[in-house]
Amino acid sequence: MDFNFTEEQEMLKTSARDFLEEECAEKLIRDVEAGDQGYSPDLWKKIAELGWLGLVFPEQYEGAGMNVIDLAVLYEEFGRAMFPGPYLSTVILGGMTILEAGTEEQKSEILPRIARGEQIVAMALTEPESSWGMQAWDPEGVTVAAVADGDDYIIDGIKLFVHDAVCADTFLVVARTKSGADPADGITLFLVDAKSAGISITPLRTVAGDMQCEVIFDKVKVSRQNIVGALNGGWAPLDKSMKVGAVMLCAQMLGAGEKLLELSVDYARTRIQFDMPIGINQYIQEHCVFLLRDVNGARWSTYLAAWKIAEGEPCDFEVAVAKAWGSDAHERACWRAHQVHGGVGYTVNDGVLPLYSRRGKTYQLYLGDTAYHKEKIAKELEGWPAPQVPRGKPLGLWEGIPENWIPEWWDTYDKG
Amino acid sequence: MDFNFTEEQEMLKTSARDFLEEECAEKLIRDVEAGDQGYSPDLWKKIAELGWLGLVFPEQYEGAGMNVIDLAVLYEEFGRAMFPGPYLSTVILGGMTILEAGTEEQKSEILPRIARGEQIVAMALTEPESSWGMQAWDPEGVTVAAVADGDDYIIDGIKLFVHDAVCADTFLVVARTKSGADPADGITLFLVDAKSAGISITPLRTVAGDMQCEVIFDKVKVSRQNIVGALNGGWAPLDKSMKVGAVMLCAQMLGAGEKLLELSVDYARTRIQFDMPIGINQYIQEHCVFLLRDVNGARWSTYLAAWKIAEGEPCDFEVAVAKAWGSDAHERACWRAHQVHGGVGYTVNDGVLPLYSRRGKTYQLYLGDTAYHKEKIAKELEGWPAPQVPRGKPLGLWEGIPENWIPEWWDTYDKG
Amino acid sequence: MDFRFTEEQEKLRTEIDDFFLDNLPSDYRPRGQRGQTMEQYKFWMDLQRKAGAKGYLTPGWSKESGGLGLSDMEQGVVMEETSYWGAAWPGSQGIRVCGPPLHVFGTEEQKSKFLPGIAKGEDIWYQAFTEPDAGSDEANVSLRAVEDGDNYILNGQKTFITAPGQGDYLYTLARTQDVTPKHRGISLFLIDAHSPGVSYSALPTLGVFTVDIFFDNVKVPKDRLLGELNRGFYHAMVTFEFERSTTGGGAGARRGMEELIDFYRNEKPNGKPLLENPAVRDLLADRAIEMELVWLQGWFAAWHFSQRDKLGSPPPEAGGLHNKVVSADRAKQLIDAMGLYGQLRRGSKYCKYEGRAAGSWEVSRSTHPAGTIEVNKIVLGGRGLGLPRIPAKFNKEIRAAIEERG
Amino acid sequence: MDFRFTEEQEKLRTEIDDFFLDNLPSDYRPRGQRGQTMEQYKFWMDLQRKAGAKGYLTPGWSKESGGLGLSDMEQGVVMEETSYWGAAWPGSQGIRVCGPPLHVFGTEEQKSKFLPGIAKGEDIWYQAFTEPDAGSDEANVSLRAVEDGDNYILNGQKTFITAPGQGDYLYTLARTQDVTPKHRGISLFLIDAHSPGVSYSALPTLGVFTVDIFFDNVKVPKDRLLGELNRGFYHAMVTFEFERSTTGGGAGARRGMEELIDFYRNEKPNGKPLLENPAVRDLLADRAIEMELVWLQGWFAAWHFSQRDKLGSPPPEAGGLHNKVVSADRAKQLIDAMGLYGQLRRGSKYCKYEGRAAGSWEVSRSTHPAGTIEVNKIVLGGRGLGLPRIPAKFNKEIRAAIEERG
Repeated sequence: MDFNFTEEQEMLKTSARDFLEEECAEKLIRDVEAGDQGYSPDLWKKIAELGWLGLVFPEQYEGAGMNVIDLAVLYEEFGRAMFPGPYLSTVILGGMTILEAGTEEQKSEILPRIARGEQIVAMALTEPESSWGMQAWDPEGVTVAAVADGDDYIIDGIKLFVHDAVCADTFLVVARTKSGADPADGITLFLVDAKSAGISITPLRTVAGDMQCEVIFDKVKVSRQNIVGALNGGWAPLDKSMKVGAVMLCAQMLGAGEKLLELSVDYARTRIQFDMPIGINQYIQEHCVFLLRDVNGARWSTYLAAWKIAEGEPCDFEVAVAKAWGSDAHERACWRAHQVHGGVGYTVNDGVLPLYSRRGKTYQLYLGDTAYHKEKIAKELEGWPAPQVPRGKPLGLWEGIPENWIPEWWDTYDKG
Repeated sequence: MDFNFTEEQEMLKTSARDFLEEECAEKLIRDVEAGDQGYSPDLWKKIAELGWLGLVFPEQYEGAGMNVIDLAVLYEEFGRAMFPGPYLSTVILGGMTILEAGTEEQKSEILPRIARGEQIVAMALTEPESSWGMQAWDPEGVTVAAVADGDDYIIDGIKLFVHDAVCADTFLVVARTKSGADPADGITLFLVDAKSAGISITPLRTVAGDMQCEVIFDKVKVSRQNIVGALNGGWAPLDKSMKVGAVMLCAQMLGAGEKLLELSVDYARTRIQFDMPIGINQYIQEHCVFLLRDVNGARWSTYLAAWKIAEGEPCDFEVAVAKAWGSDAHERACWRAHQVHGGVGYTVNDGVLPLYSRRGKTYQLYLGDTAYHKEKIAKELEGWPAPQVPRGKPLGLWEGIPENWIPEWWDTYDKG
Repeated sequence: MDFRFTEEQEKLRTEIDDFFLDNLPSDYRPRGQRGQTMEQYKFWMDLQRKAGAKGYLTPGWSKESGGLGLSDMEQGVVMEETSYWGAAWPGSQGIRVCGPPLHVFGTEEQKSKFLPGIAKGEDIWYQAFTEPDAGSDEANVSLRAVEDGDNYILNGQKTFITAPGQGDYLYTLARTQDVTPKHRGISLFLIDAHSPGVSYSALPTLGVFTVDIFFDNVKVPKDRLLGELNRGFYHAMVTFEFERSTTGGGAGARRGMEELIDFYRNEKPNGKPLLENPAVRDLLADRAIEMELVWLQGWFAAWHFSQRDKLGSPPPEAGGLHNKVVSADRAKQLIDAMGLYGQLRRGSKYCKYEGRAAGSWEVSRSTHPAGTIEVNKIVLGGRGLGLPRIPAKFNKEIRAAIEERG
Repeated sequence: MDFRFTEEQEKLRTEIDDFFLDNLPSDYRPRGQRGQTMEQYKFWMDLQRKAGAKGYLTPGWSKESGGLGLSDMEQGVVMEETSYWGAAWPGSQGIRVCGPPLHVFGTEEQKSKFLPGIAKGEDIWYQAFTEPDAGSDEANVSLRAVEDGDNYILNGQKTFITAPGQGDYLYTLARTQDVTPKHRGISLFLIDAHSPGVSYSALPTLGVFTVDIFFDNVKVPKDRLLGELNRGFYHAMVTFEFERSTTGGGAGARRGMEELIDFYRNEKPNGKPLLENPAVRDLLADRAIEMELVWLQGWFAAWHFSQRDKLGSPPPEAGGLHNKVVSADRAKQLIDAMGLYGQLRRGSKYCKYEGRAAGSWEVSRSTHPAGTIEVNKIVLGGRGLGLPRIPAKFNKEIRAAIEERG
């Protein structure tokens, strides 16, 4: 057991914080929100130069060869800085899926372009029916079909809540190519050029102010060569990337939560009302104390999940725990920070609090909310073995013993 | 609208409080709990003399002819004093059901005996399967059959969680005499002499320390004359009494809650720690404030439900609201009172707090817990009509208006 | 005990209900000053004038003041129906907040000048109390009013002032004396909103639309002082009493319930009405319970107030606090039960239930209007339950000790 | 970062696990000192001695003291497995609470006299700190120790003293000097439980079994003073540090989860396993999350402690507080999901899951052991987060002002 970050991780953290404080200030975030691209091309170029876009790609694809724990360190800073942009879409759901399942050709063509900041990918999974809830992130929810047509496939249907669709060069479309008893069997991933005929994109207005879209695929033709992974076998690699994505959302919430805690404690200590710092009130202290709890709980559950992924160990339980806790904890953390700040966080334009709060809603919902991941946890628990039975002879000591208040040894004890 | 209690009600309240403070002190409650009858015959006789056992019966049956609101006033005091005994079983579930549906002969024989304290009735409804949850208090849960056998019926099966079975002279057994699409159709109520052959009773050990039992009916013979109400039509009158019972449990929780609030505020003001009354702590104040909320919410929802019953108006919604809120609020109130009292409420034998807390669990579960009554509320809401549509011409003013932060009038306002 | 309304009250209820049924368009949606269009605003101003002409805005005020002279309980009925229909009166603050103390403390001249404009729905008032350093600490007013001949000259700032429409008058607390305790040097002024030197800037919040108001040598005639000089804080307390009591909450919640149930009934993902979803049923039941309790406690308060000569001041009541505390939970339940759709704002493609899930969630972030949850709890624990608190006289000393300690 | 245990640690874990697998009966149920029968008590005393003989009770203590001389992290492994098996050591307080400060402050004589008895599982200690007026306010000790030749004479009372078995020694705070601030006049004593003048009475609580202890001219030799005279309160703080840190919580919760899942899997009302019930799944998921977090934070704390020379004191941590706060919710979920069966006590006919739903619900009424929730919050806000608090020196004055006001 070792809870230390490596020196490299510490360096990444520090340099990311410094860079983002400078380059990703509140104004930029608000400008991106007000704009229609969902990201800042300028900032995107800068982080490409820093090597962040290729952070987890192997060096042969112009990456830095770092792992998912390192990525989580970066994401913590993304969360703190509310970094806007298609990183999760492009690098994780796009790039890491291609890295996992793509052909050598796909990898060597696309990954370096992603790393250089020259290609943006958006993953299109969720659909109108599935967006209501539990099936959004499960293969059951995928009904948009891709039908073979010679060397091509024709994709037809609507994908909803597609992040970063407007700025994407390429869609990674999750489509159904076969139906059967196992819903995961029959899902195929297609790389679709965003400029293909038949694609139309409508941004949705979300409370987070991020860039989620409706993408209509109207008989869009895509070459068989653009399949990522096996025909009908797309779910497994996608699921793997989505798990990484979920953990990165946790890291993002962790970073945001840390900042909210700092802001709240600072405000509690310095804001004067009734001639006293408001932090003198236990009602205010309580918010800070529980903020601490919510943030602390998020930290190691996030890094444990990241570590499990990095080690290639089974991680379903850990990812679900991290995202289930992280999402709820972040919701509470935002609320508590608002309560500490009273009217200050109540304004729309002034201060970062409402921004954190609104962004938080996307982090919570994206790739599965608390209810979704709690059900995943319950599924894991179903598989737990029965408790171990000791090997000693049965003694009959614990059968039908009534629940008395006073232990029997008391009767024989010398009570003076 | 009038929230006043009548003069009679105020008198009943005062005299009940005085009487119970004297006659139903902590020692008696603990003695009853330690005993094996579940009540105090002496106290039972005294309240018969006070006329409380016939309170809601008409004068012709030696009753006082008072109504359900008056009964709630008495029950509030029962709750405050933690009055133990088979009142709900005997007078409400037994007596009021007979009053509602019994023959004139049954009424004139039994009701005066109840009023005089000479007959104790226990209602046997819940069964092993239904006791798990939602069907406990619904006709679906009734499977114990009564089969016709000449002029008799033979009842065979197990009833569980039968309150006050050990001291009962008579059981009001809820049995199935017909199966069909409507589970309520086919339920018949039987008055069964507790000394009938084939009945065996085993008290269960509950956290409340009250007297709930398993009652096995092993081919128990009961005369057709002992049916209360119509054959197959027993559910309706029973349901009516159970609603009264549920509201009385609410009143009981209200009275207990009022006492818990008093105890807590008093303790917060007088207990000194760190040279200060502990009530100086906002953490302690908060408990008191929410106790106030829980008790206040219980008051008028209880009396509204009682009033609806007394007026003979539809009351399903109001009863469910009162019991759903009341049960949860009481659970919270007990917990908060414990928190205020710290270690004091933690002891088993000393002080009334653990007693209130444990008794509370029965009040919460009996005749439907919060989840049960919330589902009843949801059922009622399903039946709500669509919102009224105004008669004015459509103006198209509210269609697709985006959610902007700044109203348009602001543009034309003279901002100085 | 009687939970029935009188026949007259029921008749009045029908009358008010008919007023709204006749005057609201069939496609009416009862919500939202936020993001109001000009057309919506004008609609409400028109309807407000119509209601004012009938005395429905201020049913409890005397006929001379533009009201109907109704009793407390009947006022409650009018308020209840008005809330049911979610009438977004731009003049709401004049009606509910400024009017009552004007009745109590105003001169005859002030009353005849100001009350009819409020009652008729012509004038819009802002209650301008909050300042950057006088939020919860309402007595820490530093907007300064200095005597100057027949006028007071005001300098300073107000903030977070709810602006439900184009304001005509400001109901304002200003400091007229430097004194300890601070609340003994504050006075109330009735100020023309467009007096020279008054200026505004937008301060939109997650909830209602609010503004900053700046006072730069604003001249206010002495006859615009309300009540006694330096007694303004105490007068204003009367305002708070009114602001915090209502019979409308339950009815407003009822209309919201009806609409929500209707939405859940008709929205059928995968062919199954959302109304069958257990999380939805749970949410609805919770809201129904709270609606019922708000309704009961609102009427209990109104009834108690109507009997104030006999019953005195009302017992402490924490229902409002409870609802504030659970509002975040309810908003979360609502948005959670909508899956990914929950995050969509009104006006977005695919937005469900008019984006109210996202809207109410966002508003629930902050529960400070009419006092934060924390201040509510402090007031209830202290004034309500008589629990001890640290006398304010120690504050300065304690603060010094804390600062010394670092 | 590495969440893996070393091979040696895994070997140690297996060794401990085997100890329990071999020595526990197959019908073992890992719970409950409450209502313990004599047979159960004797079983635990025997097993405690067996574990003590192997050094498993105090793995971190030196071999001379009866331990294994293991590192902090390895101690954590032993504690984890011990907790997994829910070992109800009657000597737990000696092991966890009294032993550590004895190591730090004891004389060589004291150490060699007392430590082996604890380590071998022979002696049972009570930590006797709490008094009727010294609960949260731990410094308000009034058990009085007066010097008398070679002895101290003790008079007074302790209360709520957890008694997991037949006590041999008392680890006690007593007042040796009247002084302000109060915590500067308190000393620690190691007292024979059966000294003349010591008497006990039962004080069973909703949670553990506790006792009152009365001191009537109890003579305690001077060599039974632990550490410095009048420094006992500060020495005891070390005890609190130990008492409040653990790696066992997660593992104990894990065994509980396994048993609970097993129960839900096998109980099938109406033919459907309870494990499919949504409320049950919700409860299990909540508990699983908390179990995982407790496990992680327990190990983080152990790791941080093991690196204390490099890392200094640990960052503030509110996980324990969180678990206290939610314990009432979890207990409520558990009892609620059992319908009417939830209320049945252990030993009752029809009782399910050994009555643990009722048992844990009852215990959850009160969360005061190791400090109430309120005190936890105060400590975390103040010492943890550095938020301001009212300096204690004002308390008396404030109290006087409150009392004057009435």
